[in-house]
Amino acid sequence: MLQTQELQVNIGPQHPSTHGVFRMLVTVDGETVVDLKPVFGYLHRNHEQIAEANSYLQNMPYTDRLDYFNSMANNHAYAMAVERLAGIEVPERAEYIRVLMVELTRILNHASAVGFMINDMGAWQTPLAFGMREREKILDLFEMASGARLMCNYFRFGGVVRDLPPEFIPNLRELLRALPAYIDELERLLRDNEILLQRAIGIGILPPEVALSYGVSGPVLRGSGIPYDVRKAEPYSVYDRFDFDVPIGKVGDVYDRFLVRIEEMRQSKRIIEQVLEQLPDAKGGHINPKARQNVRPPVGDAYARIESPKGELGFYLVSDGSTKPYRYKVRAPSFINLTPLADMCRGYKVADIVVILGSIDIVMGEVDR
Amino acid sequence: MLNAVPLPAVLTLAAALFCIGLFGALSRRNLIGVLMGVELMLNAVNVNLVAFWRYFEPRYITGQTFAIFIIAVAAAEAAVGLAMVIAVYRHYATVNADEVDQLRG
Amino acid sequence: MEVVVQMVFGLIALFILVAAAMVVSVRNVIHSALWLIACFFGVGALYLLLEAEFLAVVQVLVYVGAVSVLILFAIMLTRQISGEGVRQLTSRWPVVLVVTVLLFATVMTPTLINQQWNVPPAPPLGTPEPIAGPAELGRGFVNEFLIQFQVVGVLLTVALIGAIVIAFEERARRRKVLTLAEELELKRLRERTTQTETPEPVEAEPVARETRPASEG
Amino acid sequence: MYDMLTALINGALGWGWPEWALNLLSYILIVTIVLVVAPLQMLFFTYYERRVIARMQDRVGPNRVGPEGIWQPIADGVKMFTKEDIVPQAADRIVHFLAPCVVVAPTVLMFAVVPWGPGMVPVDLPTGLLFFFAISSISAVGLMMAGWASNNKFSLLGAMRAVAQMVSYEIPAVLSLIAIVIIVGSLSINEIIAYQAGLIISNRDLPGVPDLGLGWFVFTPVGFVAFVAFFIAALAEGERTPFDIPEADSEIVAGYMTEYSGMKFGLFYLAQYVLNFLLCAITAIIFFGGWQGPGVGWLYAQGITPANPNGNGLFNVLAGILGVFYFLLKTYIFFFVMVWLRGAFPRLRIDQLMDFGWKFLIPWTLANLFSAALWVAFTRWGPAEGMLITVGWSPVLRWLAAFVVTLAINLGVYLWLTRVYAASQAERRRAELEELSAAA
Amino acid sequence: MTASPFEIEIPRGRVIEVQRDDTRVRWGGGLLRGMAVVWKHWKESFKLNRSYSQIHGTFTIEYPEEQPRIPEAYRNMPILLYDDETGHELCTSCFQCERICPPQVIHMTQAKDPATGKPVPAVAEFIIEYDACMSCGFCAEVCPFDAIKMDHEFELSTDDHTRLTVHKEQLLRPISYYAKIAPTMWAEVRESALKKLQGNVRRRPDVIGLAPQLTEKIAARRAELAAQAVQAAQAAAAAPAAPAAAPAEGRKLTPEEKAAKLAAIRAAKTAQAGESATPAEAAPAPPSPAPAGEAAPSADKAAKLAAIRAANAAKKAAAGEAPATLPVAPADGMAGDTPADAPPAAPPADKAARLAAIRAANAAKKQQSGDGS
Repeated sequence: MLQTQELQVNIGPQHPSTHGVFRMLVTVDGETVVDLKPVFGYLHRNHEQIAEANSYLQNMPYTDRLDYFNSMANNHAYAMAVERLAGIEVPERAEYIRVLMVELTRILNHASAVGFMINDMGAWQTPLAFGMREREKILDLFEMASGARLMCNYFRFGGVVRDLPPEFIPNLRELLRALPAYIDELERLLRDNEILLQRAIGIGILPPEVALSYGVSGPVLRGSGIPYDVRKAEPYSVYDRFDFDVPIGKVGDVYDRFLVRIEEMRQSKRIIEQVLEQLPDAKGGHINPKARQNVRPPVGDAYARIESPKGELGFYLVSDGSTKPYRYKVRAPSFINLTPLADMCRGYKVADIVVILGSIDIVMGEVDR
Repeated sequence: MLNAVPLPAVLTLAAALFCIGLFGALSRRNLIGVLMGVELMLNAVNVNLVAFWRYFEPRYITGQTFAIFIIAVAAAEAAVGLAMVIAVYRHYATVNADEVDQLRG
Repeated sequence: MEVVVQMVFGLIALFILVAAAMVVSVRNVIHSALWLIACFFGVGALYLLLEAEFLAVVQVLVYVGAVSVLILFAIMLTRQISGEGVRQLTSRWPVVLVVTVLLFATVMTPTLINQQWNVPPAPPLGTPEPIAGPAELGRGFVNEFLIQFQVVGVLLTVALIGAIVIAFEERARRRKVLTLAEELELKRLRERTTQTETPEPVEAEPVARETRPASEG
Repeated sequence: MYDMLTALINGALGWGWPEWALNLLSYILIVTIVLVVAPLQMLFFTYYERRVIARMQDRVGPNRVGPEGIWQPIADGVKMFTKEDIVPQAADRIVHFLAPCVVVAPTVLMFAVVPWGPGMVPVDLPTGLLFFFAISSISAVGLMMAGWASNNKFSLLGAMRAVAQMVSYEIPAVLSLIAIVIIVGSLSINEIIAYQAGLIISNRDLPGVPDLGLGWFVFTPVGFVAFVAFFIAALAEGERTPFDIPEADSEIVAGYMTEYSGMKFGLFYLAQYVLNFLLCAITAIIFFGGWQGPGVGWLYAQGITPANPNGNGLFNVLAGILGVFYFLLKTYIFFFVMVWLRGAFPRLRIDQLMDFGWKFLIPWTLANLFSAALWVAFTRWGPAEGMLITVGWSPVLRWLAAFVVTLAINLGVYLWLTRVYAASQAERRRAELEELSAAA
Repeated sequence: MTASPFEIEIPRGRVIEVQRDDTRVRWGGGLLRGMAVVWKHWKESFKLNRSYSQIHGTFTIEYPEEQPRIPEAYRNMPILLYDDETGHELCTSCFQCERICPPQVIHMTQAKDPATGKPVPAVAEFIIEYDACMSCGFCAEVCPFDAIKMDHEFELSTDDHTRLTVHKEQLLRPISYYAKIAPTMWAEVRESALKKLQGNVRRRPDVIGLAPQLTEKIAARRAELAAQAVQAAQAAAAAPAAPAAAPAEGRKLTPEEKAAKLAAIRAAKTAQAGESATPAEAAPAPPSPAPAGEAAPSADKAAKLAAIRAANAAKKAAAGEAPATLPVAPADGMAGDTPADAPPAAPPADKAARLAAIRAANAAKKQQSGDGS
């Protein structure tokens, strides 16, 4: 507070609130952040290089490991990229199931992202526990369908692994019945909380121009007031058949991002309800994935992007005609959303860094790849 | 206490404390060290006051009252003194008294 | 009982003096401050021995709880902590030492000559039961020592304000790190002024760099 | 307590010991009890907190070690003891070693003035409350030592935060207690408890109220405001959640405890929980009557007291049991509230904490101090003190007038302060913007 | 900020701005509301939360006492299946799983016919490195024979890292196990899997492709059947009209039964041949009190006993002229089919039993040849 000397503080790589092994080299003047240097790469797993040595199908489980909260969304983007490359048609029911899964992923990701952000603010796990509870139930559904909770590996080129089990839809309907009450409760716990307002309002402002120039996407971009959503801008899959709104923030601070996430959970719920209405019956639904184990796309390249819960997730594939991708590139939303961190943190207090980081909602698995 | 320890013993202690404080205040280079010496001196004064109160006028609160006043003054002195030290430090980037040798900076 | 009291007094006196000596002699300023706290404690114990209970508590509250913390804070804020290898005493310290020892001797000589240490003086007249509870002190403050009390109050207030004023860094000199939003706002304001006033060339360098103070510590 | 022990040893057991032996024995006994009780409370509190907060988060909490996990704190303690004690190489070893001791010692010392039941106070100091806070401020020095000696930036930052916070929140804490002290007219904790006999209304404020031990200060507007302010300040003193900035694990790892391990860390932990217990206890004592409760006063009146040396010792025991029960019940409820807050809220930032303390809590408690003076004036003062309005009023009317006036003042000040506080924050933002435009 | 210059057309749906109302003066009501929510949770936490529509209640599963509900599709680690009845593994070592496995943790070698050296559709060794397995389930998906499936067992923790390299013996589970953990998923593939298995079994010589932990049992069963066959042969010798000894069960012939039958027929033949020379010596084989193997309380023990007795009888018959050269005679042309050449080393007990049976047959043969010369 009083001192004017600059002090370098290392936050991370082993730190409780860096969401993995992430390091921030913070230069502080008293408690004010003067400069911040993000250092990452501690979780680098050579993902893209490994993918180029694997066959197309073999990469599917590796995409689970990118953003391990949203494996379904990662699968979707990758499957879309390969389908685009190889020209594979996806049956309608499979498309609906994919949308269903990705929207469920969005709910679970936002629930726990809000929880993690409040945790970074110093709440002792309660909002996180509440977020996790809903997440657990959705993960139970995922497990029912795909066999695994986190590393779902559910999508295949031209379909999904297997059809939804019979008990899936009734359980999902029950979950949807409880979801509004749950979101309302989360909002009641946090939205008007004076402490949260103090910590969130006016913190980590990312003005829309800057957000655009950094290429930020997802709730962070929408929090800054730009209604850009890949689902609307370039409707993929069957997203053009659903009604849903795009929530945007006003200021672009932590509070806006928080509110946008909560509102997006509601919109996702709306989409899921529409999916359940429109879901075609199983006849001629998904195709047998066994037929696709040796995809051999023609020479060419393809880019597929989806609105993952964290932002625009894209896969760029180049095929040389063999069974392995010649080039495989991930446009990871966490990574790109992380780039304006230094600018966002400058001028705020040390304690705000973790909150801003939490509000960006990163997963190091995706950042470092 | 009264029967066991003679008043001069307490006063001797106070005097010794005062002299040590004086030495510190005069000989330390560090401004904060100087302030600490002054604090010691003030404490020595307080010991004197309380001793006199106890040995001579235990029925009147005067001695204690003045001790409390001195404590208050000491607190004020510490606050202002340390604020000055910080101001000096900000200006000269040192807290050593003999390095603060410019009248204007 | 008397022997016990004498022993306790001796221990406390020794403790106070050793601690005080350490305060003025150790090199590390933090250690010096910690010794000062020990010395304050010793004085508090002495007050208890002198049956000035309230004062002892106040001593702990003010000196240990506030003043020493203030000193520690100041030391840490000024960042001259360890002091190893740095001269801690001025060059004239032998002179000072002689002067203080002489002073002490001057004070002590008459006492040493006059006082008969073995014979404790008769207790003063009246009951030795002291009265100095908080209630009596409070009454004293609002009756006979009212003016002094007010003066001390004013002094404390003035000291408080003074400390703030002295330690306060003017806004202009304080380093302000602009946040992203503020930077943009500033840029927008600048553009507006340049548009309205003169077509003077817009400085294109980043704003954050510009606001840094020129002097480097 | 000592009179009871004396009566027990010389009266009931008929040993007829000399006074000094009695004193020695009873002091040793009581010190032993305090030294045993303090860590036990800490052990219980860790378990209690974990179970309660787990329930709040839809979990179960530790329930494996022993029935319902009751031995979990013991297991934790064993773990602490057996862990390696690591001292960083660059640390100041002596200070690093002394710091936990300096932190723990005052918390145990503070037990000296806490009354557990009627007549069950280790030392009934006339300056008990002041003693409590004077001692509690010592631990700030310990924190500073810990933070500095660790030679770690996080530690130093945490220690400075901790000390800044403790020093600033001591002021509202003491100010809110002074309101009560004004009403009671004594710093002695026993006096404060004794004042709270009655039923909703203290029977000192309104003589004739039946004594059910329910005349707690919290039922008066002054007491309520003081309670809220004190509890908030106590949260900050005890580093509990909305104010647990010094050890904000998501920001500065563990604050001043970062470089401590093994039993030294355990000592910090101990100090913190014992301090929490004491803060809850002092809240219960000052605002909720401590051991006061239905039946205790009557039972104690039958027992051996300084006023009634021929009473029946059995009643002392009964009153003691009931009093301790009430006292601990209240204390645990307050700890529950602390855990509840921890379960519900994020933490503030250090500058916001300071803002809140200095710009909201201190003015509020100052206004409350004024209300307390009015309360005394209305209920107790007569024309002799210059209080001419209430001449001829019945005690009930005086009490009612005091209640209404203080309520109006406190409520008004609260609403006004929220407005002013919000406005000041908006003002600051505006000033910053203005500054920007000036710079442009 | 300012009015956004970013006009983006949104088909079907609106752009909604979130409600911030951050200018309101607050008095602490939000804090109290938050506390009320937490209180509700605390109060409700003494109930359990087990359904999808509940948002309150404890949802902890107290694990060792309470097992988690595992859906059928759950996949943890791969296992291999074998048929309960015959012990035949479904795996044909087609290498599909090894090829698809993304972390490359599946290793296998194909079994070879020991006689001809030609590969047979069975797996000799199958190793999965569980420690590196990513549980993606591709192996189970691609397996054309439904031989590899994903297990539900998740308590795999061990302090011995080497135990996570899992061999065929530990990987094999009976089909009934899988049918129990995933009934509908098994029901879907049951028909084709079993049909394919039948087809493969036909191409597998003898015990190749049998679950190793079952070879012991199966060998014992074979020995028993062989002994039965010897008895039946003797019976047939007594009453030549009797047809070749058929197994008591009327069900389809399993390979070991086939082998046993073969052995029985051979034994009968040799017995017949021997009988023509010395009928009186072959006859005194003690009539076993146990009717057929399956009635005996301890089947294989009885079988062993029977085999030994048969051997003794044959030896006794041969005792006269032929020198008692008991070591196994070199296999004749048909030996590849006889149990004597079962490639995997069987544990000593049933080896002895098998040996005894073979010796019985050999002795009978030798005697016959000796008599013939």
